[in-house]
Amino acid sequence: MSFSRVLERLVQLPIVLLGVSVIVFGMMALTPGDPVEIMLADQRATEEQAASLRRDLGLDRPIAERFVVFLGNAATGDFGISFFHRRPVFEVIAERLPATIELTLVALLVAVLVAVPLGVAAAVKRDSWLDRALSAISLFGVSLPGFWFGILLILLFAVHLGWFPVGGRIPFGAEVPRLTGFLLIDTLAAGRPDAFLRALSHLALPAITLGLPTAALLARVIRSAMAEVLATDYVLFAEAKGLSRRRVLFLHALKNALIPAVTVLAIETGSLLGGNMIVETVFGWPGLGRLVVESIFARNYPLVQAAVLLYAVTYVLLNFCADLLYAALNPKVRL
Amino acid sequence: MSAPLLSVRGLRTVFPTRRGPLAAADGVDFDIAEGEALGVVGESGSGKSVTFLSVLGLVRPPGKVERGEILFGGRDLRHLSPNELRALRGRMVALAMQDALSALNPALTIGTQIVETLRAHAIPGDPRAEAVRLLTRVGIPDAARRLGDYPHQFSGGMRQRAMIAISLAARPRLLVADEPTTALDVTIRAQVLDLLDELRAEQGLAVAMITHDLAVVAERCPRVMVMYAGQVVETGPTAEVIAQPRHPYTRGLMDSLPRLEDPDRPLHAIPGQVPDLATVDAGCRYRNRCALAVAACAEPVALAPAGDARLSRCIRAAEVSP
Amino acid sequence: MSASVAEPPPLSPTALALRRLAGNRTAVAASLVVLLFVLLAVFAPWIAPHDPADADLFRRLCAPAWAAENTEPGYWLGCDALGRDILSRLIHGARVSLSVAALVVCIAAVIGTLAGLAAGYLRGWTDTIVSRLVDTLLGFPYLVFAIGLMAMMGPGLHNIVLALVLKEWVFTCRVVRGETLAAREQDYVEAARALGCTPRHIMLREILPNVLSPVLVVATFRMAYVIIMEASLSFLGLGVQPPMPSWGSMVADGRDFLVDAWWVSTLPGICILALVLSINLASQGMRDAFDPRLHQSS
Amino acid sequence: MKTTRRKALLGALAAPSLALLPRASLAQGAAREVRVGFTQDALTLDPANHRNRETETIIRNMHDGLLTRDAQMRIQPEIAEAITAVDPKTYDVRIRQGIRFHSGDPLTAEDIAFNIQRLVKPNAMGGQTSPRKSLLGPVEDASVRDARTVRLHMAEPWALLRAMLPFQEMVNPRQVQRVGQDGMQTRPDGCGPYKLVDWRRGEAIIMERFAEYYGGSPEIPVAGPAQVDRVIFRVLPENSSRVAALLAGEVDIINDLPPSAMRQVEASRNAQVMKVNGTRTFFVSLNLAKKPFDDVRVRRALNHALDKNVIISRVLANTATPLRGVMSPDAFGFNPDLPEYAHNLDRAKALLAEAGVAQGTEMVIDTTGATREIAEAIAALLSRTGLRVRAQVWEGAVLSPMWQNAERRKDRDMYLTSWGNGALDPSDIMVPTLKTGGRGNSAGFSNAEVDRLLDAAETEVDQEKRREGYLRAQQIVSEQAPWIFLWLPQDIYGVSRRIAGWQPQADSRINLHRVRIAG
Repeated sequence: MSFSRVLERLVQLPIVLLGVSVIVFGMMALTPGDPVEIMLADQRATEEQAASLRRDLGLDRPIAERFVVFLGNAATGDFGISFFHRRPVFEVIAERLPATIELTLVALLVAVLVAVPLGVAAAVKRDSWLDRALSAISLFGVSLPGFWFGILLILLFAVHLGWFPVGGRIPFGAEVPRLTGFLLIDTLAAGRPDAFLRALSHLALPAITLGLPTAALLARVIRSAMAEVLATDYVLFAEAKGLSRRRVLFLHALKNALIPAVTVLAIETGSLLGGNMIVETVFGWPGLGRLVVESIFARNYPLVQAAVLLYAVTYVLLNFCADLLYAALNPKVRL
Repeated sequence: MSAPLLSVRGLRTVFPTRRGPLAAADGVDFDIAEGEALGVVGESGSGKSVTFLSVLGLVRPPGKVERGEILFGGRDLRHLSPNELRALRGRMVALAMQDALSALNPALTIGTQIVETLRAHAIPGDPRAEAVRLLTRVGIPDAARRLGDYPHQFSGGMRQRAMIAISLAARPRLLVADEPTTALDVTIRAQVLDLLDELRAEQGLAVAMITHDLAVVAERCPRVMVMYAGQVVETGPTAEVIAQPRHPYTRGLMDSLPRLEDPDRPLHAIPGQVPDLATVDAGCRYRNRCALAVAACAEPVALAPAGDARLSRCIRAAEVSP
Repeated sequence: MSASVAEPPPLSPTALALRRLAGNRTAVAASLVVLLFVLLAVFAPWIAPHDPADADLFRRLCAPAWAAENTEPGYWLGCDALGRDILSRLIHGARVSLSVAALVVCIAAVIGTLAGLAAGYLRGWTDTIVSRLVDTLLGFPYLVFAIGLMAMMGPGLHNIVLALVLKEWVFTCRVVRGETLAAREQDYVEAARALGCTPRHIMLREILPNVLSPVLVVATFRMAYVIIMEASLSFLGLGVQPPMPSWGSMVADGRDFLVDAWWVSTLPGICILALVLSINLASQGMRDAFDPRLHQSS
Repeated sequence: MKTTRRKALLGALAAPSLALLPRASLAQGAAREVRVGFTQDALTLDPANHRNRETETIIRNMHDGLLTRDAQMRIQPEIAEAITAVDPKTYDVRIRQGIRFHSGDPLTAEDIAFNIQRLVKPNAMGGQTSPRKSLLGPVEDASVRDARTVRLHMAEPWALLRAMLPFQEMVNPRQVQRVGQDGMQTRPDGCGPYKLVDWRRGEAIIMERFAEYYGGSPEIPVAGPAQVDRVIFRVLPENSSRVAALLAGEVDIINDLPPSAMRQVEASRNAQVMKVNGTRTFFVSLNLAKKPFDDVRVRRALNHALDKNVIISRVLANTATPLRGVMSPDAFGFNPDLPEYAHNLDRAKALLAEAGVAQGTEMVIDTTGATREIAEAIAALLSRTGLRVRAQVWEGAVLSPMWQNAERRKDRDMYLTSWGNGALDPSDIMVPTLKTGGRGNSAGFSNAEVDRLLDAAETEVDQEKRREGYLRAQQIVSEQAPWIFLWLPQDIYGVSRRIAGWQPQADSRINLHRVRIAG
């Protein structure tokens, strides 16, 4: 990936961000419904009271001016005040972000732990029953509507079998001081293995629901990449050198097969981060995804704008990382 | 002559296809003596590579070795357990391939790919030092520094040498060289072939030189084996076979090659095509293209002696004109 | 020498692809299932045993026929929270899912193809604008974009179609642009340009036919995704207006009765899964038949 | 699955989850702890900086107010020992002695004056006006008369003062100095029975017992510091999670128990259902400015046509009280003998025919997602008259502003909505929803007589005269039927048998001042 390509990517970031902020600002501005009305919904606020609140939130100024002010502040990292929490948007997002990131990372872990063995096994035993089973499972994974699958898991494993908690992030008797916001880390840092297990049990169902489609896609990518690699000369040569089957498979073959998988994984992380509001809603997960959906309904413009920009930045950066990883793993492509 | 290093009898390797089982190698018999260089000649698809892949036990599923005896150092490789066969590969029988760029793992350094071979066969001594020695021996300058390089950082010739170094790392007794110089340009080709000859002489290494280039065989291999449509059709000392071919196909091969000493001789291509191996019958497989074909050719033809240390699979072997 | 057997008339690539598709048993079976759903959707009013909107609170949450008690004669799959027949609502629900998916995918394919052709062939500033727009839209999380638009325009079928089309055209555009860039270098385009054909002619008459098969493949894969997206939006309450039933909203309605009446949520979910699965199977068959090397788009 | 087996399963369901989590219940036993499964997280912990019922419910356990309400919604003294009227526009509040804030600072008259001013003076709350200002109506200032008395000054007489004071909680002015306006959001210092331990956004708010609590209102029995060590409000917005958490013993009280889950909670051994009349009146507002709703016969026909009892019994599982008018039976001035629009389909059809409304006329009930099921049930029942009625779902942010503006609602038909009456006083609900031009008057109802009666009652000091006025006003409203009168939903709570000393309250407060571990 030549230097000019890196440059082109970096130039692309601000353009995409500008584009995204124009769209989200326009969308919010054109959306009917006035946040102040919602905040004072059925209370006995007087018109004058509503007007003063509107002034406080800067909603009385024309759209164009508000957009310029928004861009100016955003550049300096100030995303304004969240209407409902009456606290800086940045702070509100920072509180909810770890929950979303932790869920996404565990979901990715689930995806990788499922996809790699399945993909490799299916490639090694091409056209065997395992191969056909894998393609069936991966088709299921991609075709399952997330919200329904989540509900099914709750119904089966939480309500009927009681193996897993129904929702939320951490049960009682397992509270730990907040260090990083990532429960799996905080519980360990607090030396509470029981709390760690309880946090893990809370992560299980949502992570499976979120991770399955990615696992399906990944397994298929690994299977086809692995099948391709196994037919290459260098795998034949490696076997001819008398290397053990395990070394041939997991070092020689897998290392090359993972290259396309890693890029898919990087891109999937972006879409997972941006798309887990459904799973968060179903599992009552206090993440950023659910907060964004609630904020759209409550017309909490600053928070929605900030969150969407955050998603856009992560998405572009992750695509960029996908390219970097592709180059790093693949020596033939000089960085 | 002591017992041959490798003796293959009645080898039959089959690949199932929609049109029925395809015998890529059908009833192949040959021997390779200790330290000998045997040329294996034939068009692509004649079964030369499949034969030796069968010897190494590396036939990719769904293909499999259906029948035949593969004796190496007195042991039948087909009765060995997968582990025993694996220990033998690289240690006893090694493979060198046509294009080193595709034969060497792009994601691993040359050093790693040598060291792992040494380790796999527990070769004594410090693997890195041995790796440097091997690379230097095959003529790669400043070998120590090059260990950390990746295959794509080597030139064509250098890469081929590195691959040969890797193949011979565990001091095998038989090297199967599958078209080792075809991908190289002429100047480098001679150097690599010289290298192979030196190593052969030095380590008493037997080489099976698989190629479609008769010139290479004529120059480098004392004995030659000609294959056609999955069968061995003629073997014998190279000079004699070239001078006095005992099989019409070998004769046809000679005619389709330009001669240094007779440059303006007209070249004759062999008419017709190789028969479909899935539907071929028991008779001589060359008869549909053979000028000497007679009714009797429809019967199965065995590989019979045709002169001193010479075999031919043709009932009219003697009548083949020089 | 052996005379060559009289070859059958040469098949056009599409005919050849269709023959390959027919050979793929699973793809054919899947296509039949999709066809079944389409028929259900088209003839819904005549097939559905009851009027999907007919509510009777005395039939609230009655169990499906196979349950032992609390069943209601004539309501084989039971009733929802307002006593409406679930089977009829599922059949009418097919209408919503398929019409949304078909509309979105077709419109998006047309827009995407035209934009892709223009960007790929004309290059220059058209390409930069289209590409930047594509990057921006790809950077925008899909669900937030759809929810934002739905909040802006209000729930309703045509609003959903518009909201999804604004994002879906990107996928076709990306593929078409890639194919056009490749086609542009081909000799037949070079020749056409040499003959003085206008760019419009080259794009529509020369390049378009070669781009159709990947567009078709992308379209079918995206159709499966759009159906899930419409169901998700309905699940969040942004779907079609009552009394029109959508599978997504039916799943959402059943959420509070999971323990007593698990079928209210489960059955529509199964329909979504069945339809999407068969579309995916059919499109995979199509992709292998039409364009084996095309990597399955996102 | 057969229902009988289902019950066995449910019983079984409760058992294993309990068995599976023995450590949890054991842990609870050790530290006396009460947990609430709550539908929403607090938006802020600053009592003056929000307009949100759920936030106030949480804050009420850490901050006391001048007055409070007991489980029967009777107004009781708390920080204020007594409130006496000096004249119709001035009241003296005597402050209880010996009260301390969590930080240890004593509570003084100056603190109370500061709080009142922070609430009612413009820009007095860190440069912004407190959103709760209008909850104190005409109160415009507070001054300190002596060490024990604070005087409240009002722009005009206001009969609702005592009814509205329980909605305000007192903070420690020194804390405002220490942490500033922003700090007050997350670092409260009240004088309530519990003090904050940790607030984990979107998850839980953990409070612990305040040992030096002055004991709260003497009129609410067993005065004294809290009888449990820790109280946790756990955020569980998802109905199924809240119910499962209660059944699994993870939480002791849950609010908003969905009617559909009541049977499940009653069937369980470790929890029971508790209901209390809510304060939120539900009705379908009819657009009086649009044909055919301008004809009173049509409005009465619609009231007769709707069989609201079948909705209450089948959809709401008998958790609502049918209403003939606007007021809650628990409210001041409730008129028990209003005319009843009994369910009578033939009468409805006759009235519609008489008013000339053709069969099959299309009508739309506007609703939000939350009340969609009710709206569709009403539409189905009204359609039995031959009209074609359907529900249309809107977003709350779009719908309520639309129906508050005569111009924007001119082509709408009906609107399923509700109005809260936390003060349980007609002035708190009839003025906004039925007085001409009232903010909640979505029907556009305008009746000179009703306006006169409501205005008179606003300033009338004699409670008996106020009641007479309101009874007459309710009579007129019922006869004019600007709405389809619906019901008053009961607030339904799931309560674990493990705790005692707590009851649900109509104003949806969950005050844990007197809660204890049973047995």
